[in-house]
Amino acid sequence: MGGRDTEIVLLDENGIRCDGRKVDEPRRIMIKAGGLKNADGSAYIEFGDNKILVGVFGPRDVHPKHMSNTDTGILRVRYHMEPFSVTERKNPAPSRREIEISKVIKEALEPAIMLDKFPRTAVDVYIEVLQADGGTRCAALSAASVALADAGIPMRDMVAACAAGKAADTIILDVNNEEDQAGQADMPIGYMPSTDKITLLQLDGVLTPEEFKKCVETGIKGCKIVYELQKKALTDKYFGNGEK
Amino acid sequence: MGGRDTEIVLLDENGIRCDGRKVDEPRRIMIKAGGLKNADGSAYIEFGDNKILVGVFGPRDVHPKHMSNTDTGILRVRYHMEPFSVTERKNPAPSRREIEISKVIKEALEPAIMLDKFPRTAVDVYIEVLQADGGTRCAALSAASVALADAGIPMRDMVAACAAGKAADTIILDVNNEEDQAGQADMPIGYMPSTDKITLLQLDGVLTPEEFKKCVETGIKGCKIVYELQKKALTDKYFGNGEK
Amino acid sequence: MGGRDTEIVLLDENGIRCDGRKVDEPRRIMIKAGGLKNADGSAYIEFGDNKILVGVFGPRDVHPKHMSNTDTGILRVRYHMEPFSVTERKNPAPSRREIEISKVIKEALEPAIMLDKFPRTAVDVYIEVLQADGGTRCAALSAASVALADAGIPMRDMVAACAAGKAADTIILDVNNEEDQAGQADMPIGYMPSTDKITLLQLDGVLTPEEFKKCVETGIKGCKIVYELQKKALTDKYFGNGEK
Amino acid sequence: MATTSVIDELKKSQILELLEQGKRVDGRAFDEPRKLVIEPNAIPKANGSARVRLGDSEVICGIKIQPDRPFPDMGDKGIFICTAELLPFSHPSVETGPPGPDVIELARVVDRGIRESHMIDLSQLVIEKNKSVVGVFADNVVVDYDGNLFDTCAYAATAAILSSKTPKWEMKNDVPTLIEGVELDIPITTIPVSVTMGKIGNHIIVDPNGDEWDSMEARITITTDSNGNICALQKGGNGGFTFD
Amino acid sequence: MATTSVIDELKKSQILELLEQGKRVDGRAFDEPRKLVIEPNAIPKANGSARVRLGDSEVICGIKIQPDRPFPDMGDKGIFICTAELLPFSHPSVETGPPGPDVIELARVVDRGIRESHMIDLSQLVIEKNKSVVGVFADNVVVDYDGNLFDTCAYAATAAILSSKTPKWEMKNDVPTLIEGVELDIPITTIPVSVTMGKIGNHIIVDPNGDEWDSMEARITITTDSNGNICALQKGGNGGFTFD
Amino acid sequence: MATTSVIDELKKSQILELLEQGKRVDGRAFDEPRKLVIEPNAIPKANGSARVRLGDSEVICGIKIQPDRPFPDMGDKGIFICTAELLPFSHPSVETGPPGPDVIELARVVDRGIRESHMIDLSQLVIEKNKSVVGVFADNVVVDYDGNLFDTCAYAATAAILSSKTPKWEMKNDVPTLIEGVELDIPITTIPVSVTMGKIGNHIIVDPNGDEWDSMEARITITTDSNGNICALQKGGNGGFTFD
Repeated sequence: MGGRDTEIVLLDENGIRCDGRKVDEPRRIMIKAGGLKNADGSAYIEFGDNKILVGVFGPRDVHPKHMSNTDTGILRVRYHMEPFSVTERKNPAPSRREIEISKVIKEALEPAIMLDKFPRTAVDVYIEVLQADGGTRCAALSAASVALADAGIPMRDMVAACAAGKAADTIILDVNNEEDQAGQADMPIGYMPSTDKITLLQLDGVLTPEEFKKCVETGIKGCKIVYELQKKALTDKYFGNGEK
Repeated sequence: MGGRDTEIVLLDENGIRCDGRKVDEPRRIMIKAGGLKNADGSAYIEFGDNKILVGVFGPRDVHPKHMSNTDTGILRVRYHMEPFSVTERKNPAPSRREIEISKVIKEALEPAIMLDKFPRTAVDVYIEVLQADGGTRCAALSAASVALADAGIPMRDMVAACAAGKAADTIILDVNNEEDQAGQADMPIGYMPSTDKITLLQLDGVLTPEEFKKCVETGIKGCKIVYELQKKALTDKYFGNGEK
Repeated sequence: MGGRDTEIVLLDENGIRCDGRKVDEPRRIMIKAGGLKNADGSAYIEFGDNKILVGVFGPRDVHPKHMSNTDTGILRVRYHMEPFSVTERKNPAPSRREIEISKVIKEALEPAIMLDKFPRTAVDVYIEVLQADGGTRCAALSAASVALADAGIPMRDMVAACAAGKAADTIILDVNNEEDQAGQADMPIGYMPSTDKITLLQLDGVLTPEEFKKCVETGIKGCKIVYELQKKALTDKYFGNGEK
Repeated sequence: MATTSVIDELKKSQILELLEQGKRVDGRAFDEPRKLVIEPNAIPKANGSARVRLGDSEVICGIKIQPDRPFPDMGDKGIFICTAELLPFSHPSVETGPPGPDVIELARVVDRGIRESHMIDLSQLVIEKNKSVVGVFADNVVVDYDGNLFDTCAYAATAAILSSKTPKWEMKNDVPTLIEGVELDIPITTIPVSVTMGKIGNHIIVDPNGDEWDSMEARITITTDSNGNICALQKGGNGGFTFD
Repeated sequence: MATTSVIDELKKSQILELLEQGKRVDGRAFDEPRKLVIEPNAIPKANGSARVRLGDSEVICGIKIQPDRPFPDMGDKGIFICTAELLPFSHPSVETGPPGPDVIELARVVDRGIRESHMIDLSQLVIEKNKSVVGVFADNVVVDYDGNLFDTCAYAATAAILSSKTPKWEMKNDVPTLIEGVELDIPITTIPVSVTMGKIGNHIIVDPNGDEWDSMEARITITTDSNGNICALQKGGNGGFTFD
Repeated sequence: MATTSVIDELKKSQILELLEQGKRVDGRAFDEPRKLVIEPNAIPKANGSARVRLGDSEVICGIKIQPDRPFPDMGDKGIFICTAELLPFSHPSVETGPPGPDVIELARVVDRGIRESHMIDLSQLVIEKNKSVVGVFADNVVVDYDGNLFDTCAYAATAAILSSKTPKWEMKNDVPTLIEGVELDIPITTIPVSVTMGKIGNHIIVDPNGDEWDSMEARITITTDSNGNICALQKGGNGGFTFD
């Protein structure tokens, strides 16, 4: 939320955003289940200009052993950006931001996974951001859910994620990079439609309580759009491309 | 011992030091036993403008196991400064200076502790310097002894510590920060009064053999002053404030 | 291969190199077996202005245990340069270059060592470059072979090493520092004479296939010179100085 | 924090049982925070500081203010950085070493709460645009742990900032130079307030203490500014929230 | 890579048995590489990029180009740096954390192949001599592992460099300043080609796949330039080669 | 150091028994140091160096002299930094990796002995006040360990400094520039001498060898300057000293 002076018109007189979208329109989304050869499950997502690969291993043995839990399986998540994924080359070592996002995504996935079905073992989710364009954590979380399903991990539901936010005093769906930099608020949401549960929720920026409510509702609408694409990705892989 | 040119008069014609003290007068000292909720024992010391908290855990199990000793308990000491404790903000990572002081304090405490009474276990002493003003290691060592006693660790005696030094060609007690920077020598001493044993002794700066002897004697006098305050801190906690 | 403009005449009209050598002449080489008190075996080499110490421990137990192999012994090699060994003071932490050279030397030594004779244990080779002058890896490898023999490690043969290269459009033996900086190619070779096996081979710089062949042949000649000096070093130590 | 502490299942079910009866373990109402004690200027030699106790959780925040280079593309803004550390005596389960994901998240959530509220007007902390700005470092150290460090650290950092005076620098010969004897107020625009709620079963409780913290399925931290607007929010924990 | 994978001794002997009959496990001729697929510009927002598949090994290389300080004594040359990372989903045996010796060697061999061929004319990448030069960073990430990463990474880096456009900078007030709207070709002098061969028993095979890689005694990577000259070479593995 | 070596209790009691009879294990008198051999200029390409043997302890110290930025508030002084490293072949118990507390203390004690004696007149090592000064780096590497590294390193560093010549730099265009062909003496004011004594039982012995070192309860290192003044002192070990 730099709130910096900027020449960009975030919303024009016709309610059209700087990248041509309407206020409640997400960016172009493409989700593909599978793709990696060696992972137990995988997924690839393009969300606007975000390009993210997710690979899953597990359930598998935990090393060192004392980190395993006899009562339940454990979930481990690494969110990582490639050096070439952002404008200024990123140092390969994990940043504090990456460590926090790894934790937030892990805690957003845990309510969806039946960890008690595989005690003593671990499921590893590896998220690699190849190209970043604002909203990587939502795109990553959505792809991770598909990769987990592709790996056959028992789940209650998939988590679908999308951000809502505020720019030019308007609540908008799926904040892009310019809107994140020059806008007023960004609120990533992770959501399980079948149980109506929010599993990821963050907010940076200033909202009145009314705007906050509208923002959550808008975000959940976005999550439902993503959810359909997640299901389609799995259907395409496992039952052929039914849309052709 | 910068020995830098300075405008400060370290000792005036009446034998009064830059902070108003006489040559054999320590700074204001306040020691309190206890205070921390979660530690097994603790102490707080104000020594001049030094403010130091010490917490003790143990005897407790050692992880990893192979670091324990079947014949004796082990003592572990960490001396650490807060980022805001010094003039220029300190990097939070432990410096070489902090590692050396941790070792020196550990070796100054060991002769006082009956480590053979708790084989296979460890006692951990955590020293946190909240505000530093010259002479932190002596203040820390004195507070650590009180915290160990507060934790009920079996001890032969407490170690009391105070520095002596040389400034304006005079042997002085309890070197303050200005005297350390502009003075001629600083000699921290740790001392067990009941056995007349010196357990910490360092010197930076130049002394003749005669000055050296006088310096040690002066420092031991300071240790004895500190020792009375250590005992008072424990008496105040365990038998009520008898001075009221 | 900086290929930088330079005033140095690498080869004069009489075929004499910048340090007075002929094209097929190595620098002054001195190898000594033994020398260290605490190592199980050791060697010291001076190769031109290179000065390198090697110490060997083993076969000895491996910690942690799970790194050992029940079928074979393991070889571990550390190549390390002292801070004062090069023109600009070197940071003491191991560089990527040192890590790669450690691996290359390890793999050059392994074919020579009968690792299956000491299962579950490890042999450690520690290489310390005291003064560097171009060609440290060959000098280090040659000295390491002698140190291993001195430690009584069962070996098929010693590995002898020497570089060949190209400067002033000529194939030369034992590239020195100036020739490495201003020359056209450098090719370090490690060689086991008894089995005619090349165990180390690298090349930086541009060679035609014919030059490549000649370069290898030239390097092997150098290795054979070094090999005689390796044997002499061991003979001198174990059977007295036969040349006196 | 204290994620390593394994709470007794019994205690957990007791807490839940009480909540079902409308009661909390320490007798508070569900929406009742613990007693808050703020001691400003606890570290007089820092530029600002506060010692804050929220129930039995205790945090000291010290502020250091010093010239720094601006971030790229942010040459017209001062710098604000907030850190957090659990001192090793704050709980038996705390380990020394670099901060783990829990502590990194804690620091980043507290940082964002203050940053996104625009509490400090960073545009007034510029010494020379694009060259030198004022950096405000708020370092939180946790002295005692009993749950809900998010709010305890947020209150400590906020109170420490409010207590701060900043020195003044001017550029001389391209170097930021201290103007002696001048002390300015920090430019404050609003006072953010952080409130953390935990979810146990279907119950939402404000300001969970240590035992409650270990029993929570999820938590949410909401920061509001002086106008009652929401300026930052973070969901945590491995459970989900329903929105209403 | 994948040094941690223990290949079944059975598979190893099967591979060897087949080789004795003149056959490879996947039906290729001994001198036949696997199918190579190159997708340039896979990461459009990077300055250059390529996604390369060699059989089932897959690598993405992204190029970032930005101003940098020249190396000491190299003030008239731009900078080229090549890295490699095995993404954790590329193989079950890959571990996160700093790169081990295998990956460091991989990166350095790929780097040298390109550097020693003089593929990029670094003398044209100078903004102001001795003060500021252009840095070209080629970061390889391994997406899927099935042997022979040396060639896969080399092809990815080479293709990514060939696809690159570089921004233009000029010195203004001693600072390298981007000239908007200008995009230049990278100065290319030659195209290096890397070929890696493995030795199993007495058989030399080109482009070993994952199973063959685990069975090799030694390998050799040879890089040639557009004129057919050899410009870099690296022997690896714990076996030896005979020269012929 | 070799703190990890567990000395046989038998050896310990033998040493003590002999001391009771007025004898040391190697036949020396209590106040008799071992034979000292100093080889100056052992590393001719360094700016100064010495190889020192004290009994069977052996240390090489190399000096590198190069321009550096002055420390804050010390703009009128050159820089002196002394390090120490135990090479892994110096004793079977030495482990590679970052230095532990023992080695950090060793380096800092040797550093202070030289620094506090004012051996090098740092005020003469200024290139331009507050901008650029001369840095003198004394790196000690331990080649063989047999006790008392404090004195061995101190002698090596002192001899290496005495053997040093320093290049000359002048500021040109704000950059320290080497003046070719000029070599100056280092400005020396005094020669510090370090003496280390160990306490075993009630016996004080000078220059303890390795076995004695492992049996000591406490040690003291005293550095005196050419005038016989004491300029640095450090007590170590987990025992106490009585003052007399």
